[in-house]
Amino acid sequence: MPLDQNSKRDFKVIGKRVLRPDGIDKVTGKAMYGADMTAPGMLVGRILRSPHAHARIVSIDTSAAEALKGVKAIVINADLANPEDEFFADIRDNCLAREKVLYDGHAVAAVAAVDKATAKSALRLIKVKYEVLPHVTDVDEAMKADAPVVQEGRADESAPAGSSQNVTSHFEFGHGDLDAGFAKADKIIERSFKTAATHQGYIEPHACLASLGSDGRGELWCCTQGQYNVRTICSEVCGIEASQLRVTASEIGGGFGGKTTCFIEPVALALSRKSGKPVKLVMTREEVFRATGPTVSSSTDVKIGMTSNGRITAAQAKLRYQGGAFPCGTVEFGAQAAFAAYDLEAVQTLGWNVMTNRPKEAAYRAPGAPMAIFAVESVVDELCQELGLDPLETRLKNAARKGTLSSYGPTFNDIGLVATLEAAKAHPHYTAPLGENQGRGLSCGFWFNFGGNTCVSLNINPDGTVGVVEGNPDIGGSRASISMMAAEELGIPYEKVRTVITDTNSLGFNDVTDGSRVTFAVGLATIKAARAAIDNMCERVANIWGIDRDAVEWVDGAAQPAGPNAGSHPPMSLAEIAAVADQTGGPIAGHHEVNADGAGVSFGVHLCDTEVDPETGATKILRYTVFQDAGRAVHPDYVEGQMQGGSVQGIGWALNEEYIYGDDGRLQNAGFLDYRVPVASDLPPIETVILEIPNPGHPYGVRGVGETSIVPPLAAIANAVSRAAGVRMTELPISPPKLLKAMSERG
Amino acid sequence: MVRVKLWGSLRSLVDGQEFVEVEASNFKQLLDQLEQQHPALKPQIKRGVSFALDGVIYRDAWFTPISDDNEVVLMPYMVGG
Amino acid sequence: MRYVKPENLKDASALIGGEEGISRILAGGTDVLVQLKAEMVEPDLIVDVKHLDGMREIVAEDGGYRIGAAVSGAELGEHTGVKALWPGVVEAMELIGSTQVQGRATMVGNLCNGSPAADSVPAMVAADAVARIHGLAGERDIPVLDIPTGPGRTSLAKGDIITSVFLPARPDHASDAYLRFIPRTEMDIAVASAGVSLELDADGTCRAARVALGAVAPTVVLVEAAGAALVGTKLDDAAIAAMVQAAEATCNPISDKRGTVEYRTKTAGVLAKRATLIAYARAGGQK
Amino acid sequence: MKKLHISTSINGDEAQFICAPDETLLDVLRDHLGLTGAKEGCGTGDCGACSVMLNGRLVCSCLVLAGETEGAEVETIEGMANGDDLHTLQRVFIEKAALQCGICTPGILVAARALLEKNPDPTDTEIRYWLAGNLCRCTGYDKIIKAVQAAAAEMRSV
Repeated sequence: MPLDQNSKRDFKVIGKRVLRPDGIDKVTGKAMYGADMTAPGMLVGRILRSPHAHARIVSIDTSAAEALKGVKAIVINADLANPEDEFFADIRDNCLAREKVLYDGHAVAAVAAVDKATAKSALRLIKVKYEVLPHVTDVDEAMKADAPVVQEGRADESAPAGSSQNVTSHFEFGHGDLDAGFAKADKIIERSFKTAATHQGYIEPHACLASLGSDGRGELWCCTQGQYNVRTICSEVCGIEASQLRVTASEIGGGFGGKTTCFIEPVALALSRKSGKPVKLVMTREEVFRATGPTVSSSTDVKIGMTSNGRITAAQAKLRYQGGAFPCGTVEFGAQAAFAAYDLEAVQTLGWNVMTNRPKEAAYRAPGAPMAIFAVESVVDELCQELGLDPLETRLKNAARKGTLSSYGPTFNDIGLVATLEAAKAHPHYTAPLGENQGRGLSCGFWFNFGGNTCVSLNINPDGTVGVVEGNPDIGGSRASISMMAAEELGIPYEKVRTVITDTNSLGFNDVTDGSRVTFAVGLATIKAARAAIDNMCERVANIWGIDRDAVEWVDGAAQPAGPNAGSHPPMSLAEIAAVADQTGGPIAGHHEVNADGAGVSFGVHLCDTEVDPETGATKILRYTVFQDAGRAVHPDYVEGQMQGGSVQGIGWALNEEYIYGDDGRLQNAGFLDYRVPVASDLPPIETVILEIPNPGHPYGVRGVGETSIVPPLAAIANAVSRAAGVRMTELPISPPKLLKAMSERG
Repeated sequence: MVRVKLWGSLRSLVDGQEFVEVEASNFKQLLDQLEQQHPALKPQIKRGVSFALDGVIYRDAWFTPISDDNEVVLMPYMVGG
Repeated sequence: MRYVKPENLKDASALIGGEEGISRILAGGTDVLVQLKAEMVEPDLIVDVKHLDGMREIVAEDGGYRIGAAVSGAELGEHTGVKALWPGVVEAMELIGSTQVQGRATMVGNLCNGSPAADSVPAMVAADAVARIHGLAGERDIPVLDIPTGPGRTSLAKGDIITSVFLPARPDHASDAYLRFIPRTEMDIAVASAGVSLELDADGTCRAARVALGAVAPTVVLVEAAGAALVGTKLDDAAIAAMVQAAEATCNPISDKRGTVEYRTKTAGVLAKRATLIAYARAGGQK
Repeated sequence: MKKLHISTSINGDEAQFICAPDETLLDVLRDHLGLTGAKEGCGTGDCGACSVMLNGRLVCSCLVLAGETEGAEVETIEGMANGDDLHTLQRVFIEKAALQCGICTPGILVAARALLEKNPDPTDTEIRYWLAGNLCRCTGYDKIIKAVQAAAAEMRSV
């Protein structure tokens, strides 16, 4: 759906900082999250998890646990269905291990009991006999031909012959003659990088309340980024029909991609079916870290050649991502995104997806891109240092723009990178003075964004108010932005619209709240639904006035005669039309169903100042500024919020967050104490500059903003620290021991 | 004939060609033709592909019209977080 | 598990002394409840002592202060007298956990938890603090330094309850300081730490010095050689360097998820130096 | 496990409950009393989502045994507004978009109120350190700090 011709119109609602409709519920504790629901006769579910990184399950003896008073059901993998599709079979085998446990924390069995204490006791009575197998957790180790094999026979046809079976797929992108390009360079830098696995770190652990009868009818309440996706997965994994399983999304306490799949919902349903009672299953924080989706860890080689005046002549990246114990599809996005910000004659990216004995990777904000762009932007920065070039000017000189053949294949149309770089250049932050032990870092970032399947129903109520029904959980204020777009289109006050997020049986299928898609795609469908309702109302007014439909137009929330030939009629407002709906054909509604495309790619630029303590290796973030193209900022507060939140997640990734495994393959820091997400006192204000370069694929020009902001911080910080410390940091996180060691080796 | 650009690792499946030409007026026909003319591409197409039409990325959309004037690039199936 | 609030200390000691299973004393609970949640320990008996006489009081005594075992970090931080006399001890206690944890956590709990990384302990050791213990055989006083014996272990006997910690009087021109290193600015366990207490002559010459280090050995350690390196000096660079060298030489840390041997050793020296300079300035020393 | 019978005051109202000795105040609030505003983000005092006031002190309710609250005064997020009249902090948090997903919000509001009662005019740094035990993963804290400042200014002016 293209940009409206009159997209430069004066918006009445769009761009305002209105109050979010779910605000009061969320500041008073009334809002209901995953773990806040109860049901009469509810049982408590708990999951038994593997203490081994890799082991064959020889036997599971549940008899003693079953005999314990108060235990109502125990389930293992065999209690789940057999989906044909590997995608669903993998989720099943991640929810409850099949023949082998594949990582520390892998679920083995689950119990439902009358209370927490009984469930806990029952877990101890389940006897699992394991045959411990060799394990591997490092991506480079896992690729070696003699590495322990996590799962056999999972590689697809792209996996290179002769490599370990842990390498499940291989990708290559790019164009041009690399050798010729490098030959033209005055300076070539080639470096290797590593990034640790990080967790999305949502504050709300996974939680659900499941009720499933022996007749296959079920009700499921859970915190998820997509209730329809949960329904699809649970239907497949539990062997029930989609229509019979109603999934209601609770308020969601953060997701960031990590709640786009299922870890416990099929297990709770299976327990409920077996016990005949509702079962509530809530993960502990330790379980969240051990068994839900972290992002990939990566190992990357980047080689870039540059002329002495700063033009990149050739660029290559080799990316190796481990996505845990199942095949993942992430490296291809890193490989496509790596050089997206550059206009390159010769570029090649190679990527390998690898299995290890770690939890199954889940999406995390721009999945695959941050680690690739970290490596690329680090080498670009080092080239600028070596050649004495300004890093911002150099990026401008090489920036992708309209007409650039992108590194991932297509030719770019309208993109906002140059404008974003220019905004950074013009900002006082870029030229502010720096002190001793301080450094400034810069990085570009990129994400694709997408639209996806979306349904919206819009009902004109008899009193002239409007109800919007949509199916995407509100993670960061989307109820407000959707109501705003409905109000804008209908020409009525924002307060007259109420948007609700409904269950799977009350609206058609919606893709997950991910891919930065909701404001874009649900907004687009809302506008379309509103236009359908307007069309319907205009038609009714035409009948009332006895003129042609074409002679009626919608202006400022009312139908009015279009042009002098339509006759003289006082405008009829939405409320007036609604009041006579009964007499003019019955209830008025508009709806729209679409698989939205045209989301438009997104670029951002981050500037960061850091100070390092030369005696301890500690890094302090002094100043941080985010520049990002939002297309059109529907609700600027929540656009800024996305930019700030993503930045801080990236800051955590750069400095402290990491999955730490022992030699035994067990996770050593499965808690917020030692998995160190940034706390308030770690951070400066996060300044934001929103650019608005309208997206040609949306009537108002909206562009997704949720994901891009996590991409640049890794390199922005690494570049700032490397400049402050006088030594190039190539491994994340740049924890103090690592930095101190690097500084002492620098001499 | 629509010229379809393939990403690097697919090229080895079609004798090293960067571009393949198929007779198609929409994305569905394009996929069908690709599968028919280049069966080696079938597994990847089954796993899912997106395509970029003049720079705009489409995830599914069989009936998106395509002509030989368009730049058509096959891409892995798009995901998000 | 039983939860008991005994009426007096004698009953409390008897309860714990007589328990055949695992027992835990509950003051602030910020360690005990974490262990319960993690299922690291499943006590048969929890004895709450917060309500017992004197447990929540800070009392001036012989020019120093007696701090009850259930006095929280927040309460200690609000006590201007203790803060003026032993600012290093108070700042060490206040570094533990969040504001929320400060509302509950106690110095004695921090000590009894037996962690080599306990923040308040190096400061108490530098202050030469003395713990008062109520045991089955009555009351006795033991230097804080002698309480920890290894990670998670103490010299306390079954039935022993620490009821208070005594921070002694100090002469003019004396002060203390505590620093720790953590990767974030809050909410972490010390990777290395140093508590330093100094007494100066009127001219700024160091008369006595105690330097204690945390997280660099199985217990908090008092580095006598480090203190000795400062005595008789005005903390010139050579004295500081000698002190740092002595501190580093004492370090015998482990490498784990929080830090390496090398890093902990280096950082302990840096912190000892910085804490010494802070204590010196607080004591009125001019550099 | 023999259960305990506890009488306490919650948000000014008398409350009695029966709990197991190993249950926390958070367990009782959420599971027995239907007060689900306090959230369990970690259960180990590392996230602050379960913050409540206990006898006038800010604490993590996950680190308090329910049995300890006999005779205590507990204040939770549910008691922060006066009827339909939001506390200034609550209103300003909505106005300044200081929440995204909202899971950390109850804990942050309880903690922020405790700060402003102690220090009506805090610096940004003081707010950031006071709230360091309240993890927020959505906002990057920026709008939270600004909202606390705005609310504090408004509260000082009345």
